[in-house]
This record gives sequence, C-alpha cells and structure tokens, in this order.
Amino acid sequence: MLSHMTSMKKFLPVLLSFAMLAGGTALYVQNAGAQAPAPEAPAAAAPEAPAAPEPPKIDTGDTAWVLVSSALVLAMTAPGLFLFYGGMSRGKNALSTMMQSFVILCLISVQWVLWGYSLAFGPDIGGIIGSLEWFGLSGVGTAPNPDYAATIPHQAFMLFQMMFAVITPALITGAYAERVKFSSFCVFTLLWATFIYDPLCHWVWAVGGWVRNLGALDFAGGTVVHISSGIAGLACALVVKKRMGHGKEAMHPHNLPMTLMGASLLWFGWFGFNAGSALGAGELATSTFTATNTATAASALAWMIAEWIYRGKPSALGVASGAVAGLVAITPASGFVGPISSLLIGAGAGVLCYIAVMLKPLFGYDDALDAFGVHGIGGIWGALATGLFASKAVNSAGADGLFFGNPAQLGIQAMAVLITVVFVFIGTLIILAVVGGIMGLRTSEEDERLGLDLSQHDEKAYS
Amino acid sequence: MLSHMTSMKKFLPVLLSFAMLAGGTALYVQNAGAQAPAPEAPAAAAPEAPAAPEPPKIDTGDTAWVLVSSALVLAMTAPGLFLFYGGMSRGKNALSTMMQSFVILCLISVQWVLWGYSLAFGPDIGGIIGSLEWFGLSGVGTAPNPDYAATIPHQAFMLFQMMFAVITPALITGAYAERVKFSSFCVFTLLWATFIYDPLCHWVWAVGGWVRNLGALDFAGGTVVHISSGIAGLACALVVKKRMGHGKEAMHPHNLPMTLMGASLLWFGWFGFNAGSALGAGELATSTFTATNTATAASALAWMIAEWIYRGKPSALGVASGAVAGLVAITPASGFVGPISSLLIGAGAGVLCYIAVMLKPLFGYDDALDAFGVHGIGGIWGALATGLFASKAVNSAGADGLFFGNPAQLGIQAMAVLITVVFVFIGTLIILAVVGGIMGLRTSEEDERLGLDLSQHDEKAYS
Amino acid sequence: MLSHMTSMKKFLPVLLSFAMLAGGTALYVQNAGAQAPAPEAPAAAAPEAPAAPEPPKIDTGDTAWVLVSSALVLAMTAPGLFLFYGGMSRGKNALSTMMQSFVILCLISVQWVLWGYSLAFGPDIGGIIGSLEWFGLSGVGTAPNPDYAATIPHQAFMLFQMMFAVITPALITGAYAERVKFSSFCVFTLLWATFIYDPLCHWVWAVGGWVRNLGALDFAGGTVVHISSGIAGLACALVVKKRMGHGKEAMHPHNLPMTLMGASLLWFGWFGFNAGSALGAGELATSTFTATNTATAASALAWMIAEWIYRGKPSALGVASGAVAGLVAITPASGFVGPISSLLIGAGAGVLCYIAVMLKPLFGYDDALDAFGVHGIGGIWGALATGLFASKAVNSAGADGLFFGNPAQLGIQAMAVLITVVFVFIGTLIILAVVGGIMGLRTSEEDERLGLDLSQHDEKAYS
Amino acid sequence: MKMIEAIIKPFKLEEVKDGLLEIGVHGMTVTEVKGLGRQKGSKETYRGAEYKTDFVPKVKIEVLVADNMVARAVETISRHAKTGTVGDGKVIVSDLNSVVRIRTGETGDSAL
Amino acid sequence: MKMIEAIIKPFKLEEVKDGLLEIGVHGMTVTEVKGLGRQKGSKETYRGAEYKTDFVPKVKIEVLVADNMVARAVETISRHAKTGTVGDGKVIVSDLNSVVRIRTGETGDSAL
Amino acid sequence: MKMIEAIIKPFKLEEVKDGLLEIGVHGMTVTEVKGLGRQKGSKETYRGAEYKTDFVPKVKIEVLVADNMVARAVETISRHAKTGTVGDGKVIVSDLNSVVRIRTGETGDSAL
Ligand SMILES: Nc1ncnc2c1ncn2[C@@H]1O[C@H](COP(=O)(O)OP(=O)(O)O)[C@@H](O)[C@H]1O
Ligand SMILES: Nc1ncnc2c1ncn2[C@@H]1O[C@H](COP(=O)(O)OP(=O)(O)O)[C@@H](O)[C@H]1O
Ligand SMILES: Nc1ncnc2c1ncn2[C@@H]1O[C@H](COP(=O)(O)OP(=O)(O)O)[C@@H](O)[C@H]1O
Repeated sequence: MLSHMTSMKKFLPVLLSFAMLAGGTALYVQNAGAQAPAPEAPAAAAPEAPAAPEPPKIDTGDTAWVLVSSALVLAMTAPGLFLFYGGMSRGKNALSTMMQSFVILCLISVQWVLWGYSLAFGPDIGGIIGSLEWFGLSGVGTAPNPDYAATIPHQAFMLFQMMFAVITPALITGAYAERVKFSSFCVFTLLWATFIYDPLCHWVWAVGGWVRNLGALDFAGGTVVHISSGIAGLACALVVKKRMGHGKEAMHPHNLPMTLMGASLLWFGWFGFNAGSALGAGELATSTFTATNTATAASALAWMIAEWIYRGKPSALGVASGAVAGLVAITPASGFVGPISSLLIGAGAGVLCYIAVMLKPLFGYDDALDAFGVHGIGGIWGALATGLFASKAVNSAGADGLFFGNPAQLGIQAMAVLITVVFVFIGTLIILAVVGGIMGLRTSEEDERLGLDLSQHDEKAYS
Repeated sequence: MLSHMTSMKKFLPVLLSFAMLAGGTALYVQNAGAQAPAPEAPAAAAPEAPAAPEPPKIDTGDTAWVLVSSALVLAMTAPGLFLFYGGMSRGKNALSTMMQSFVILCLISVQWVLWGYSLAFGPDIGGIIGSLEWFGLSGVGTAPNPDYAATIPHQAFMLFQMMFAVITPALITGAYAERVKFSSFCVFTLLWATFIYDPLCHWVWAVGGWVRNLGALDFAGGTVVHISSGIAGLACALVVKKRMGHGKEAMHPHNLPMTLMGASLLWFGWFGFNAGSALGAGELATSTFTATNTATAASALAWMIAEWIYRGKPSALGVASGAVAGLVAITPASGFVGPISSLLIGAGAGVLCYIAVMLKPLFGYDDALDAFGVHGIGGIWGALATGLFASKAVNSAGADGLFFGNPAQLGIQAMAVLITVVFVFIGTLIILAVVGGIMGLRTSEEDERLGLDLSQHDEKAYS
Repeated sequence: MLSHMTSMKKFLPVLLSFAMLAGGTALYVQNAGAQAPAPEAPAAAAPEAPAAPEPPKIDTGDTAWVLVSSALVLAMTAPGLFLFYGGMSRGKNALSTMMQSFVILCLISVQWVLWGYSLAFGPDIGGIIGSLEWFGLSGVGTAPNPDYAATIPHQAFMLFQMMFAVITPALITGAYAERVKFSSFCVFTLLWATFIYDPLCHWVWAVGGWVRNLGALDFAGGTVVHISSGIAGLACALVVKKRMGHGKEAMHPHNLPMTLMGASLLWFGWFGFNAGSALGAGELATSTFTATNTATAASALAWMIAEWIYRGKPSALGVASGAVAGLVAITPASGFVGPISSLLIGAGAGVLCYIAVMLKPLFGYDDALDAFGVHGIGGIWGALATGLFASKAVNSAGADGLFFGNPAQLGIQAMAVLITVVFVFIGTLIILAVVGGIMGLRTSEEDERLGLDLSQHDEKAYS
Repeated sequence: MKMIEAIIKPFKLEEVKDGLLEIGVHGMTVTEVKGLGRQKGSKETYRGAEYKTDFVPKVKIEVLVADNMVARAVETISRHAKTGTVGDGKVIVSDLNSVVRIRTGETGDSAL
Repeated sequence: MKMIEAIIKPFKLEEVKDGLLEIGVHGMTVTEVKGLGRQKGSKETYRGAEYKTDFVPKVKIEVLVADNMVARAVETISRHAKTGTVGDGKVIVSDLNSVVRIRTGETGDSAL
Repeated sequence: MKMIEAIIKPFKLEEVKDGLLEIGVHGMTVTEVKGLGRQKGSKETYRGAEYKTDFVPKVKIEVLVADNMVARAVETISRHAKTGTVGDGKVIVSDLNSVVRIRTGETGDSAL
C-alpha cells in the first residue's frame, strides 16, 4: 500500500518524460524545417537517387554496415543483455530485471534524440560538453558529417552512438538488480545518462573532447561504456546495500539457458558494436571482427579452464561469463590489434574477471550480477592492454603499445582509466544521494520478499 | 477421437499443398529456362562479377541492405511474433500458438513463389490484381526491375515483399488464438492470403494499383499489413467467439520473458521492415530508421505512463505492448517524417492502443492477444498521422501533411483506411463463413479444455 | 568423487588449450609484423580510406554482406543450434547440451585462427592438406585474396569459413547428447576438427583440393558440413551406445518452444550460410536466398503433411525438424537451382528425413537428437539432388544436372558423397577409439542418472 | 476436528474454493498432483517416439474443519467439483490428533 | 480401507505404478516432493557462490486400498521401488474414516 | 510413531529444517503448496485483465517421528517458523499404523 507521498514521488519519471515531450514539441516547427536532407528518390518505394554530386559522398556499403551494426547493438541490450541478466536473477524478480534494460532502451532513445546526442557530440564547449544546438536533432540531417563519418549519413552515426548510450546504463542494472524501486530506477537512469554518460562520451569521442586530445586509444568504448558502467555499478552496489538474505539464503540463477542465450546474442551483437565502430565496411571492420571473435573465445576458454582447475568442474555460466568478459576487454583494443594479441588479451580477461568474481565475497558488497566484476575489471584490463598490444601495423591511425616499442601509450591509457574511474565513481555517488534523498532507492522489505515482479509491476514472469 | 468425416476435412490443406507442388512442377521446364540471370562469376565460391554493363546497374550496398532486411523481417515472424504471442498464451496452448506463425511462414513462402507474388505485383489487370504471368516466378529473375527497385535484383524485391505477405496473416492469429482447429487455420490462411492480402497489396503498392493512384502514402505497410491484419483479427474474434471460460477463469500469460523477448526481436526486425522499405542503404533508409526507433520508444513510454497513472503500476507487458503499438503506428509514416513528428506519433499510439485494450471488455469480443487492439487501432492512427505529419522536407518523394499545410492529404489517408477496412472486414467474414461451413472453425470443448497442444498436435510445450 | 586418475585425464583439454596459447604466442612477433594491412583511415573512428589503388579493390557492399553473413552463421551455432538441441534434451541435461555448442564455438574459433584455417585453406600440399604457413593467421591480412574472394578482405573470407568450421562439430553433438563426459567431448572436438574437418574442407574447397578438381558441386557445404557431421554423428551414436533407459523410460523434449526458436534462428542464420557463400551481395546471393527460403518452407510442409497422414496429427517439432531438413538439403544446391527446383528438393528432404527418423528404432542405435537422421540423410539427398537439378541457366559458373541434360554430374556428386562418407566414418571411429581408450567417453551411470548438468557442471538449468 | 482431503479436476478449484468459503471454511491448502484412475490419460508423439501417460493433472485440496462442519464441507466439495464425467475425483476424511496455529500457538478448533 | 503413502525415487514411479495396477489397484495420486534423509544431496556452484542442498527429488504416491489389499500393496511397492541403495524411501500406512467418489457419490470400498 | 505435517512460509524452510536436524530428526519430506487463509493474496494485471488470487505460496513439511519426539518436534517447528505475522501456518499431528523403510524392510521407529 503506497502512501500518498511515495505515489507522488513515483510520478517524477512520469513528469520528467512529459517534460521531454513538451520540450520536444516546443521546437517542433523549426525542427521540422531543419529536417531537409538531400533530395530523395522520385518514389518512396524506389531506390535512392545517387546523393548530391558534391563530396562527401554517401557509400551504400558503409551505410548498410552501420545501419545493420546499429540494429545489432540494439539487440545487445534487448534482448541480449536482459536475457543474460534475467536468467541470473531469481524467478520472482525476472521480469523486473529484464524490464529495466527494456525501459532504458526506451528512455535513452528519447533522451538521446532530444538532448543526449547534442550534449555528447554537439558543437564543443571548452572540450567539456556539447552545446544544446542539436536539441531534438535539429541540424542533424542525413547528409554526412565528415567530423565523424564522411561516407554515411550523419543520422546513421547518431543512431549507432545512440545504441551505445542505451546499453551503458543497462549494464549498470546488474549491480543493483532485485531490490530497487522502479520509479527511482527511472529517475536514476535519466540523470546518470545526462550527467555522466553524455559528458564522458564528449570528452573521449567528440571533436575537441579533452580526453580524446590526450591521445588515449578507445576504439569501441572500453572506457566510455564498460569502465563507466562497471564503476557506476560498484558505486550502486555500495550505496544500495545488499539484497535481503544475501549470503544466507540461496540465490540460484532461475534460468541459465536464458543466460546462455543472452551471452550468445551479446556476442552476435558485439560484432556491430566493435566492427561497426569502423563506421565502414572494409579492412578495419574486418580486422576488428577477427580480433573481437578471437578474444571472446579465448576469454571464455580461459575462464572455463580457471574454473576447472580451481573448482574441479567447468560450468555453463562460467563459459558465458568468460565470453562476455572477453568482449568487454577487447572493445577498446579491437581496432588496433592483431589476432594473436587478441588471443592474449582475451585469455587475460577470462582469468582476471574470474578471480575478481571469486574474490567478491571478501569485500562483502552485493554486485548482484557482477556488473563491476565483469565490466569494470574487464574494461580496465582492456584499456591497459590496448596500451600494451596496440600496433600501427594493424591500424596506422592508432598508435603503438608498449610491446611495440611505445611505453608512453600505456601511461596515457592509465591516465584515461583514472579519469573515468574518478569522474564516474564520484558522479554516480552524487546522483544516488540525490535520488535516494528525494524518493528513496529500495523497495520495502515486504515488497523485496514478495519479489519485484509482483510488488512493482503486478505481474508474474511465469504462470 | 476424430470421426472419419472430420479427418477427411483435415486433409484439405494437405491436398491443397500437394496441388501447389503439382502446379509448380507443371511449369517446371519453361521456368527453369526463365531463370537465366546475368552471367555469374567464374567460380561458385568466388565473388560476383560486376553486373552486365547496361543500366540499371545492381548496387552491392543496396542489395546487401535489402537482403539483410528480408532476413530481419523473416525474424519478425519467426521467432519474434511467435514469442510475443506464445508468451501471452496459456501453457497448454503455447506450442499451437507459436506453431501457427511458423506454419504461416512456410505456407506463404510457397504460396508467394507460386502465385502470390504474381497476383500482387505481376502485370496489372485494371488496377485490381496482377496477372498469373509470373506464376512460379517465371520471368522474375535476378536482373533489376526498375518499376520497383532499380539497383537490386528483382528477386530481392520479391523476397522482401514475401516477408510482408508472411507476417500479415501471422498477426491475425493473435485474435483467434487458443481455440481454432489447426486444419481450419491452414485453409483460412491460404485463402486469406490469396483473396485478401494479394489484391490489397496490388492496389496499394503495385504499378497501376488503384489505391496507389489515389495518392495515399503508406511507406512500409500500415494499411496493407497492419490495418488489414487488425481488421481481419476483429472479424475473426467476432465470428470465432470467445474462448471457454473467458471472463470467468483466469487466463494468465504463461511466459512473459518470452513475450518481452518477442517484442525486442520485433523491434530489431522492424528496422528491416521500415528502413528496408527504402530499398537502398542511404539517406532515406537512415531517416526511416531514426523515425522508427524514436516512435517505438515514445510509444512504449506513453503506454507505461498511462498504465502507471491509471493502474498505479507500470508493467513489463505494458511496455512491450506499447513498443509494438509504436512500431505499428510509425510504419506508414516512417519514410516521411522527422524525429519529433515520430515522437508524437509514437506517444499517441501508446496512449490510444492502451485505451483500446482497456475498453475491449466493454465490447465483449475475445481478441485473445489484441491483434485488433494493437494492429488495427495502431495502424489506423498511423495511417491518419501520416496525413498529419508527413513532410516533403524529409522525403521529397512523399507529400506534405496537414501540419505542413496540406489538409487534403489527411482526406486521402482516411479514404485509404476506409477502403482497407471495408474490403478486409467483409472479405474476411466471407472466408470465415466458407471455411466454417465446410470444416468448422473451433475445436471440440474437450479439446479446448485439454489444450490445443495436446489435442491438435499430441505434444506438450514443457516436460 | 573423482579419482586422481580421471581428474588427470580431465585436464587434457586444459593442457591442449594452453598448448594453443603457447604455440600462438611463440610466433607472436613475426605475426604482429605480418598483420600489416593497406594503410587505414586517418582516425580510428573515421570511415575507411578507399583501399590502395591497385586491384583487386575491396567492395564495401560485398564486405558488409560477408561480415553480416559471418555473424549470422555464428548465430546459427549459438544460440540457434543450442536452442534447437537444448529444447529437445531432458531438463536435467539441458545446460550440458547447450553448453557443448557454445564451447565448440570457443574452441574452434581459437583452433581456426591458430592452425585450422592454415590446414584448410593454406598453400596446398598435394591436394590433400594446407601447409602450416598461415599458422596464427600470419600472412592472412586484410587485403583480398583473389584465389577465394577478390572483392573482400582475406580475413573476411577466413571469418566466414570459421563459422562453418564451428557449426560442423556442433551438429554432431546431437548424436551423443546426454551421456558423454565433458572432458572427452572437448578432446574429441579438437581432434575431429583438426583431422577430419580441416582436411575435408581442403579437399572440397581449397585451391588444388582433389575433390574440388573432380568437379563436384557443393555451393555452401552439403558434403563438408552436413554429410560429414551426419556421418560422424552416426559413428558416435554407434560407439557411444544408448542412453540409460533408452526405449524404456520416456524421454520427452523438455522445452519445445526453445526448439522452435532454435529452428527459426537456424533459418534466419542460414541465409548467411547459403547466400553468404556467394561472397558478394548481388545476383547470385539473391537467387541463393530465394532457393534457400523456398526449399526450407517446402520441406517443413512436406514433413508436416507426411506426419499428418501417417500419425494423424501434425506437430510443432515435426514442422521445425522439416524446416531444418530443408535447409540442410538445399545447402549444396542453393547457388545452382531455381525456385521450382528448390521446392522439389525441399519437399523431397522433408519426406525422406521424416522416414529416416521414423525408421531409426529399427536399427536400434541412439542418435539422440537425430544428427544423422536430419543432417546425414538430408545432406546426402541434397548432394545428389544438386546433380539432378543444377542448371547453368541459374549459375553459369556451375554445371547442368541430370534433369538439364548432364547425367554425368550425378555420378560426380555420388562420388563426392561416397568419398566423404567413407573418410568421415572411418576417421571418426578412429578418433573415438583413441579418446575412448585414453580417457573414456561416457559418464558414470550415477552421473548420467543424476543428469549431466549437475554431474558435469554443478549447475541446474532452472531453479 | 477432521482433515478432509479432496482430489478434483484443476479447473474446478475456483468453484470449490468459493463454495467452501461460503459455508464458513476459512482456509485450505492446495497441491498440484497427477492422478491415475479410470479417466484415460493423453498421448504424446515426438519424432518417432510415442508416449502414453496414464496420469492426468489434478489438484489436491486439504481442509481442516471442526467435526460439526465435516458433513457440509464434504457435501459442498462434492457438489462443486462434480461434472458427472469420469475423473471427478475423491473426497477423503480422516482423523488427526492436534493442530497448532504457529503465529499464536492456539490449538484445536480455534487454530483454524 | 487404508491410505498408503509411499515416498520413492522418481525414476521408479513407472515400475511401481505398473506393479500396483497388476495386483488390481485401480488408482493412485502422485506428487513431486523433495526429500531429506540419509541420501546426500547435490552441490551447485554459480560464479563465486556454492550451494549445497540436502534435499533430493522424490515422488510421493498415495493409494487408497481396501483393508485386505494393504499387505500386498505395501509389499508390491517396496519390491518395485527397491534399488538397495540409500534413498529408496518409505511406505506409510494410516487409517481414514471415509471416502466418497465425487462423480457417483459412492462411498467406502466401492468408491475406489 | 506420529506424522507431523506443517504448513509454513517458504523462506522459513531452511531454518525449520536445521532446527529439526538439531533435535535429532533425520529426515523429512517437503512439498510446494498454495495456501489460503487469513493472509491476503496478491493481485496481477495483464493488459485489461486483473486477477486477484487468494492463494499464497507455502511449503508443507511432513515429518515422521517417534512418539517421544512429537512434542519437541512440534515446538521446534513452531518456534523456527514463527514470524508473528499472519500466514505463519499450522502444525498438524496425526496417527499412522506402520512405516517400512523400502531399502531394508525395517519397520517401526527403526525405519525412520
Ligand atoms: N485408489 C486410489 N488411491 C488414491 N487416489 C485415487 C485412487 N483412485 C482414484 N484416485 C484419484 O482420483 C482421481 C479420479 O479417479 P478416476 O477413477 O479417474 O475417476 P472417478 O473418481 O470419477 O472414478 C484419479 O485421477 C486419482 O488422482
Ligand atoms: N522422518 C522422516 N519423515 C518424513 N519423511 C522421511 C523421513 N525420513 C526419510 N524420509 C523420506 O524418505 C526419503 C528417503 O530416506 P533416506 O533416509 O534418504 O533413505 P532410506 O529411506 O533408504 O534410509 C527421504 O528423501 C525423505 O523424503
Ligand atoms: N482450515 C485450513 N485447512 C487447511 N489448511 C489451512 C487452513 N487454514 C489455514 N491453512 C493453511 O495455513 C496457512 C496459513 O493460514 P493463515 O490463516 O493465512 O495464517 P495463520 O495461520 O497465521 O492464521 C494457509 O495459507 C493455509 O495453507
């Protein structure tokens, strides 16, 4: 039974969302004007006329690849990630866990179109943040923006980046699963995306971003996506506290085939995530694809073997977790390393993340589904490994790492990691304090005991 | 226990199918001749030689995109739609519900190749129907057909359209789920596809189609696919009557994670459905992709918020339903509108479809999985909204809508909706009368009580 | 409780895997050097510069299609195949069954990069095997290799082929599911891939391969993938013996919706498998796509009808099995036949495989999930059917089959089948003897009774 | 005080429950079971294999009632559970020695 | 008339059922249960966490038989359920007051 | 020898089990059940449809104990299962005629 007070609070996200719509509608007309792309083909159902003669010219192959990659990265979040996480949760919380990723996809898709993309990639303000000039995608048309991708429509780049903005907060949910109020979750997500992700994304990837200017290498989002979500997850686990009965009651994953399916779809979609980051379908996309697949397989085997030696038996959850750890670790390096380097980066990730997950109990926080253990640790290892294994022989646009005669790069990578960790950890704590203070973070004991599916959503996963 | 009589009837589809094969084989030889494409590369496993010099020239990027889109739309039906529907059904009917979509994929794939595509897109006969000249795809080769798509093989266009012909009858199954005889279902599907879908598709999309000539805008199938399936669903729900115990016994969805997965795969595949309808990988495909994603997210949030306000709690099934409603609504508009318009179209869809589903009990028909509530209502809203928000600034090949100074377009859209509703509703009633008269539509009470999985298929979903 | 002895044996795969890493690392440096591709674009996140002027030039559309196809074929194995198989297994063995495919994906991804690709496609040695010159992909860069594909990076071809090397041993697992020790499974897989698949692949597809030189047609792997896995499955079923209680206790599939989902994803991914084998996005890919979809649908309907007539009821498992049978059968023919031929090949496959599965009990071996019944029989039918229906009118690079006036081709196809059957059957028996002799193949009775999930992995699929 | 155990057809549970609440029974415990009897089971076929099962799904209701309620309760259950077709099930009455309500420690009829 | 309750190993159900039908018992009710006893349970490990469970899957068979059948029924169950290894289970016999066949209203032995 | 049947809240099972093992009870059989009583059930809403269920998940524990153990066992179960809130459940004691340990054929208290 909700007190009037709490139900009031519950509507914060509602209001927030309406605010979005309002805001959006406000600049409706001018925006509609701003949509004008290059003239389209004579019939909607007819193929596209060759884009206007003046360069930069759109390449259909590159565009096809980036659009497909965008769809693949969307599939990583839904259903990929929510299956991976949902299967590990308990049956009474399965839907609420899965729904979190799904709702994040919806919230951020709207946030990104309205102000997120503008903050992240809009005209630079002092290397810190983008201006709101591109609010509601005004000015973000279908002609290429050579700053980011010269052979595909600007909106294609925006879409591809959107999917990154979506999955990052979704990864965090693994840390606070099974105990947070849905309303607080919605508000936290919107704030975190706006005040943590968007600026960080600007720093690392936007033209003029100050971290980018440091020369740090992050091909597909090791720092922006994985370290940030992993560290945010750690902060959440610490602030939100343990689930009731944690350590005492058994908390079995309720559906491991679901988790295995999720891991597979993450692997599948990650080709879009990494190879898509080449923003074209050519040599770089191909070598990235090779690196991604090799590291993932090596990491899964490494985790399996570590478990086999240490536990006596390999497990399906272990192999799946190892694969995800490998995907995380290779992300920043994928465009800069060859197959053998990938093999070693992956093997390292599998072993390190396995150790991290095994040691978790010692620290006593409850990172329910190991968002930090896998994404935080794996992401940090990957960022540093990029400083070890990167090679200009693979990607002349990159840099050489320590093993290729350039120790300095490792330092730059470490610096980027440090910046990300500090900014995200502190920023997340602040947001948690705000949300917690205003509306509280956790459900009532009774609700948690009953399960979030019934208490937060009046639903049951299975009947 | 089947009487000899009924088992006889049961074989109608069998015979029908054999008829197909026979028919097909008949024109085997000439057809084989007609297959000749432009000369292929020197080794099967080698890449393709550049297509013959004379225009129209095949574009590999456009072709890659359309082939991928075809695969994506297939994935919408199986597994996307059958997971979405299957999860909402009761456990004892889960397989029969899922199998319906799967079997439709098989039936229509064959029907389309033999006579469906020819009826829908074959040489026009008075704007009403295509001739059977292309029966068995004779004459439908791999050289481009500029009437429909100048930069991809004609067969690629045929394949893409096939997937639309497949999903439409599959959407209807949601209305009559859990109570129809499998044999009757097969016959109904073949008749509906041949006598309702194929002509309607011709009217709206084929060169010479009379509705197309009215100037109605339907980018990716709002009328042809969604209004038609939604209205047909309504007719089915009315004729087939309620499920036993409807309104009295509890009818819980048996597996909502499955439904959530289905909704996600529908979202994923819908990029092929809408952006693929650009029939090329360029600016139009990109803006369509943006519109599709934005409307879907907005609709899911709108449904969630409406539910939250009205019910006190948002639900996973609600968010998933809202997303699908948004996908439906944006379909006809997706190639003609910008991001903010998409946002508003989506938000409207979420609220309208939620209301429709809430009011259903008042009318007392049993649209089991809301085929009409979501596809009918959402489709009509989308068709009309296209008349409101369409803008030549986004797609010069389209038209301006009411909000862009062209009220006439709204009238044209309304006309197209009306035509579709009347034709489909009456046509479906006739087909139901025929099939019902000859072989009956519903299973015995005993069979329905036992569940269709056991009674129709001697199987159980879970053991 | 493991004896020291067995636990020792258990570590064979561990050691093996470490060997790989070692081996790999060994040639780390030179390899890193050998990575050099054509110069990359100026910024990692920027699109690719046009590849170096000198031909062969990379085509972005073809590359996008082959990369997407590679991802699709990966999705066939995980999650496609493991869902298809996992759903048919019993609940107590669900995870172990699914995990086998997942682990094979990991093992072979590493094996292929290290020595598999080199053995299969490396510089030919007497038409029998490839040299180890390409060990660790040294020399396999991103510039095209015209021997195999002139318009895509060499590594893209390597990746596409990798996915074939992955799924083949995974298909075999269906034959020995629910009773084999995990450690023995790992070793068997590595040996089989290295000593059976890699050579066979070289014979049939590599430049200089002796079977290829016979003029046998195998567009996408009917012999290399399906006949070989089917025959190997038969050998395994015979050697590994029946599951405890087989024929006595009921062995229900534990989750048929999962199997239906798996079949759908196999269908989806198979477009990459077959149409991707065109190695470009054009006319050949398109006609292959058409053939694949048509045969699959026809086969599913044929199986359904056969079952309906013989059993009185069609079933979901039947339709799903029929679809897979059709996919298998059309694989070798897909690039050489038109739609009507595909229809007939598919119809034949559905009926033949249904009969094969029905007759299985007579022979009394326990091909648990019908790897032989579907892939063996379907593959052989497909290879021979290619000799009947192939037409130069469809693919001038192919040959005419018996129905098109060239009876000789059927003989060549039969020869290729025979070679494959003999080589694979004997080779598999030898490997089973070796592995069985050293470490044993089956789990203890107690472990099998308890279920492999708990006994081999200390896990349960559902809680 | 007596223990009444009834085995009925699953879709009759709601009706029987409501009937019992009406006559003033305040609680019950329900278990999903499989029953074998005169009612014939179903057949399943998977690829080649055909399985016949003799068992059909049933639910078991356990109700503790004061002695003076037994007759009415049994009659109520029978009436609501009855379809007249094979498989309607059984109602069994047996003795018990004591009941305790855990929350309060109450015993005997007042524990119900 | 008596109520026989047997707790056995799941994979023995078919055998026991057939045994009972042979000696002329026409019906039974089966429930899936978890048993704890001398038989050791299994271990599960998920990432770091290790769970030992003392419970093992069992099935409970309830059979109503006429008094003259009790001995044979108990013996039949015991014989077919026996593997000789720990965990074979128990057979319990208890009294009951009355049985009604819902469909017909028959009571006593004729209700079985 | 007596049969103790307890209906408790699921999350109390572990605690009750440990309590019983401590006082020297060696075995028990557990069943997942749905209970109806004073404790209110939950509400579910799916699209339009709203379902209220009166039933709440419970577990049933069956324990066979020698007569001299009954009192302690009942007390132990009550103590560990108690939360003091509605829905804690019941403990029921009843007689039985005989027990056989299938594995050995032992009967009576030695069969436990
Ligand atoms: N002898 C028995 N012991 C225990 N349960 C029984 C017995 N006979 C029948 N039952 C239960 O009663 C249910 C209905 O019995 P059945 O013979 O099928 O129909 P009816 O009760 O109408 O004669 C069975 O499914 C089973 O659960
Ligand atoms: N005291 C008891 N009360 C109720 N059920 C019991 C008791 N002891 C054993 N059981 C049931 O009997 C099953 C087998 O008992 P166990 O001691 O494991 O083997 P055995 O019967 O061969 O000695 C247990 O799993 C449990 O279900
Ligand atoms: N008359 C009854 N017969 C059988 N079981 C009962 C009865 N009354 C209650 N129960 C069982 O005991 C459980 C708890 O009872 P309830 O009235 O909810 O709480 P309390 O026992 O604390 O008063 C119920 O869920 C039900 O399983």
